[in-house]
Amino acid sequence: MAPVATPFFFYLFAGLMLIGGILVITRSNPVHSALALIVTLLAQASIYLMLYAPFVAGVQIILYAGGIMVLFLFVIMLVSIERSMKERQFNSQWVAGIITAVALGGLFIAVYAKGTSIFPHHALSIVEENNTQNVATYLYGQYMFAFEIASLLLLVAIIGAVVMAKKRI
Amino acid sequence: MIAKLKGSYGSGIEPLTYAGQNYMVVDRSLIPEILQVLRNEEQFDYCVDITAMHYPQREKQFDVVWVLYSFARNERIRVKTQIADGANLPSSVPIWAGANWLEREVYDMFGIKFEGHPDMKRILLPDGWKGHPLRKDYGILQQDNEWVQINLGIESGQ
Amino acid sequence: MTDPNTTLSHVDIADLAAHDKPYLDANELVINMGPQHPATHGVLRVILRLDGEKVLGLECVIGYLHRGVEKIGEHRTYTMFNPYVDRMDYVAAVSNGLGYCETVEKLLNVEAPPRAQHVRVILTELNRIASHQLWLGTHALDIGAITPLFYTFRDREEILKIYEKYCGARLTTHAFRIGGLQYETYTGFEKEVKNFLSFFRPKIDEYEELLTTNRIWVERTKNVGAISAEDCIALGVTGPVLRASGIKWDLRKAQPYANYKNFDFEIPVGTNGDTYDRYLVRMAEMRQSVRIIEQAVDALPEGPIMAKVPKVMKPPAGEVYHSIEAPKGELGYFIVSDGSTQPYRVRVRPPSFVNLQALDLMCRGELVADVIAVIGTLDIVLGEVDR
Amino acid sequence: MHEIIEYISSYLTSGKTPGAAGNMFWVLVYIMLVFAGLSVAVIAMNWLERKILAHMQVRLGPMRVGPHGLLQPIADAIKLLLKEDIMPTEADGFVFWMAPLIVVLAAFTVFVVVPFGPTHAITDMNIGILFMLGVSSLSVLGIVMAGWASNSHYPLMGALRSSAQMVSYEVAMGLAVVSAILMTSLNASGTGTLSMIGIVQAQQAQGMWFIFKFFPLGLIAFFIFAVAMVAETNRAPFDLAEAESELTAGFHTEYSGFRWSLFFLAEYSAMIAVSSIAVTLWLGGWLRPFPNLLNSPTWDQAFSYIPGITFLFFAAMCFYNTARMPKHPLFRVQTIGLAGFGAVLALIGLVMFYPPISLRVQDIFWFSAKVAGFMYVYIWFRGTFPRYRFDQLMQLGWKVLLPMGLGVLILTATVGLWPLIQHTLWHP
Repeated sequence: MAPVATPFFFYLFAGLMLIGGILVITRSNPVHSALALIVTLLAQASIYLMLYAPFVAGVQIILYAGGIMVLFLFVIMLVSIERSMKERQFNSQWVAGIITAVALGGLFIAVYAKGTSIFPHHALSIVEENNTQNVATYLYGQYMFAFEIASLLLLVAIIGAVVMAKKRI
Repeated sequence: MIAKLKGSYGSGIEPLTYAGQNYMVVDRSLIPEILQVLRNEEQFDYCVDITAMHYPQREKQFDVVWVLYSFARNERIRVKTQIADGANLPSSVPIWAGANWLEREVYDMFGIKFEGHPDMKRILLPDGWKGHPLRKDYGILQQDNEWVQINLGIESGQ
Repeated sequence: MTDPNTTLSHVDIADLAAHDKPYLDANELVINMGPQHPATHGVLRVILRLDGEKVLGLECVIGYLHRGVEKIGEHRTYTMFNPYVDRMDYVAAVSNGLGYCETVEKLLNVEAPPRAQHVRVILTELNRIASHQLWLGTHALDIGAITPLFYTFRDREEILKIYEKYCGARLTTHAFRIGGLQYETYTGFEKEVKNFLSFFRPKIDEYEELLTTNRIWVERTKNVGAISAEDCIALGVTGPVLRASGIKWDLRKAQPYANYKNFDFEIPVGTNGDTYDRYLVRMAEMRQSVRIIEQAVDALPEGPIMAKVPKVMKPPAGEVYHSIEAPKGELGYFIVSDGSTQPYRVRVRPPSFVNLQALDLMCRGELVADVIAVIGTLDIVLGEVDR
Repeated sequence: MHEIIEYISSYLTSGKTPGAAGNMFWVLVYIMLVFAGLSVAVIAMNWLERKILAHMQVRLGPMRVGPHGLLQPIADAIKLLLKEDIMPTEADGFVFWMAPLIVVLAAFTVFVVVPFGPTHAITDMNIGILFMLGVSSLSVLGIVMAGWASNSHYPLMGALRSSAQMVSYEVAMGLAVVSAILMTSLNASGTGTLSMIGIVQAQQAQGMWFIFKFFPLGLIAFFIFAVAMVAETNRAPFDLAEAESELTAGFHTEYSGFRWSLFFLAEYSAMIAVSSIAVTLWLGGWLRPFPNLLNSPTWDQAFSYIPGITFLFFAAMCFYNTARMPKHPLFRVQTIGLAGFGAVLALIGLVMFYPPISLRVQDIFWFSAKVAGFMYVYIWFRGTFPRYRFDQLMQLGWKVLLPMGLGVLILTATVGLWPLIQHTLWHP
């Protein structure tokens, strides 16, 4: 099926992401922040979908929106909201934050401006039907080593978390 | 058994029988010791009930009764003592853990305090209630009107 | 905290202040269960201190159903007070009546005639079955099995029909009178009771089929709310709870009343004192009750149903404590007479009230879901706890 | 005008799902149909659950509103819509408002890819099964939000329980699903598919429902999924989140009226959704029984009669009960109503014998019949089992189902690749 109203949807989802991102850092209620983050992640999944990457979009929804964010909410809910809302926010470092953000933005613009050759002007013609298979082929073929290293990293993270949470095993 | 106790405590104990049931009236001063002895030496390991009676005409207004049972002897005994209004009794919670609520109920209904009870407060009636309903001078229709008005927002609970 | 009108927020603050814990440390949660809660069997209120789902401790708040039965007893004649005792443990009203009538009979030094005794045993044991059925249904419902409730209520109906035919009432029966019985049994009473027994025996198997070997049921009840025999005795816990802990003690055998000594039956006991054992003990008790009723119906003698008691009862001054094995445990009556027509003091020793004390001990370290199971397995009736 | 008709009718011959054909009109029609069908199914489920449960429990269930209580769900729906919608004063208004919407949205959106037939799906997605799992996992968010926003202990605990439960059972569920997806790749080209329609077609091509594939591996995977899906939908015996006797009503304790009915709607449509996944993955989706064994045109003909016969059977039951109705003036309306209902069923049954319709409808019929079987099992569970305790539930999920799922996955892969392994070992 041919794409419909692509620019409209791109700006819609990009805008949603931006608004969500801003809400994440401005809300004083952590639950609202987390919900805004979910909106951001879902909008991001939609953008993946527009980029003909349905598999990544699906994984994004399952893992981030459905899994990790639920755990986030879990932890936040167990902490008393009334108390934490009154607590001082970590706003004292806003100067450093803005500098970092500007630097990062500058970097992005510079890469985009300098490296036009990296970004082809024509639309990518990846066939939608093969996306999942392609991901699999690349992960278990060309990038096998990186993939396994990543899973090793996750294993280390799990062990670390267990060690930190349980003083005595 | 009662004879043995009578032998060792003398005039403080008065053994009685009614309708084939043994009970003894014990002097207030002997109560802590007698209960302890009954529990530890005579194997009365089960405190069935603690209750009281009110005799407003008497000088020592209250009868307090312990109903005890021994699993080993399959035998019941009642220990009874007389105390005056406002006097205290030693709590038997250290002897029988189950005496906890029973003593609270006696306090709630008669106003007899038990010293050494871990949580001496009302049990059936609300905390702020005035008066102890099972005393004879507490009328059957009487209630703590003030409490009812404040807490229930009505004129009368009747 | 005992004040029934204390709001939850009060409890929160008081409790947190008492334990001096920072509020952000969300390890401890105070939950108020009841008095309006589907699983507290009436108006029991339990304040739970939780660590996550683990119970650190709990406090029972009772008294919501306090009607001053003991006070009423002092202002009614011996005969007039009889119906009031039915309202305490309203699911075992017949047992309450039996205890009261026998106590007053002791005071009056009369004994009910043999036929009355037999009928009393039949009705009381039927009542034990009815009470256990109600317990089983609600207990299973608490644990999440909804179907046994309807099965037990279907069969309990048959018992209630017998009551209704006998005395006109189903729940608060007021079946016995001091000195014997008011009514002769109706025609066909024995046949109907026997029919019920043959109808009911397979039904117990049906209940057991649903639950006894059900894996989830076993997992939910085994080693849950266990209490040792020593703790039971120290806390004064009686009835099936005590027997499930392994103590073979039943007042019907230990100090036989009515004419239980004429009947052949066994006392079922458990070993672990956990919820599953209590379940098994009660199921076995129902079977034993069936046995007793069968013997009583077979040996039902002819004769008068009422002993010679004066129209106006004036027992001689004195005091009597008498207790019976109610479905829930030892139900004791302590009546003091001053020689007048009204008791000077009536004290009821309610089994539910004393058994409920053990709830705290039994629930510590268990999970919230187990609290529900343990409240169910204690088989309390709030009408009796609060009187 | 002509173009519009052309546009509409062109789809009918395309032999694709409306989404794949890109026909917006039919997409909308299908969305409407699925939505309406789902609502009717939920209403019917409501009545059936009460009736079946009642008969399991030696009682009659609803009998007063309409003949045999047939109108009871409608009466309930009206009651719920007219009820006061209470929001606790201390609740977080926005989140409280959002929560039921998210749950309903998640429960309904998954039906976009459910294949009721080779062409009867709103669309066919390359990542169909992944989409279903992902979107249905979003309903956890709604539950967590509902529990938190109510600002009360019981809903919060209910929400914590159900979200922990859903997140952990998703793992076992995912593993079972993967082992079924692996089976789709056992064809000549060796490429599997995540598309819901593709999965059913793979079963057709391999001539076997996946539940029987590599016996007993498919069966075990199906069993894992079946247990996990009951837990995932928070139904008995895993209904801890709504354990009435413990947490009153769990996360929706503070909800009432319309908002509560949204949760209700979502619960039942989620049940239908996960049952659809199970049917698609293991029970051959829309395929009729024995499509390969009994594949002569005579058998096709015979099986195409079954939908009509089923409806006629239900109609006959209605008529039988009409005859049994008490002959009393007070029951006249009910008797007529039941007879009318039976007549409607009979009419539907007769229409289904008409070949063009029976051919189009029988896929949907078989799919719905299989899902209905699952629904019955759900009710049966509820009538039979006590409730699991939270730690036991977690133990079952993590210590039993998860290792089993991993084992089945590895074994499925090994057995599936066995020819290749054999080849490599014997001819290095």
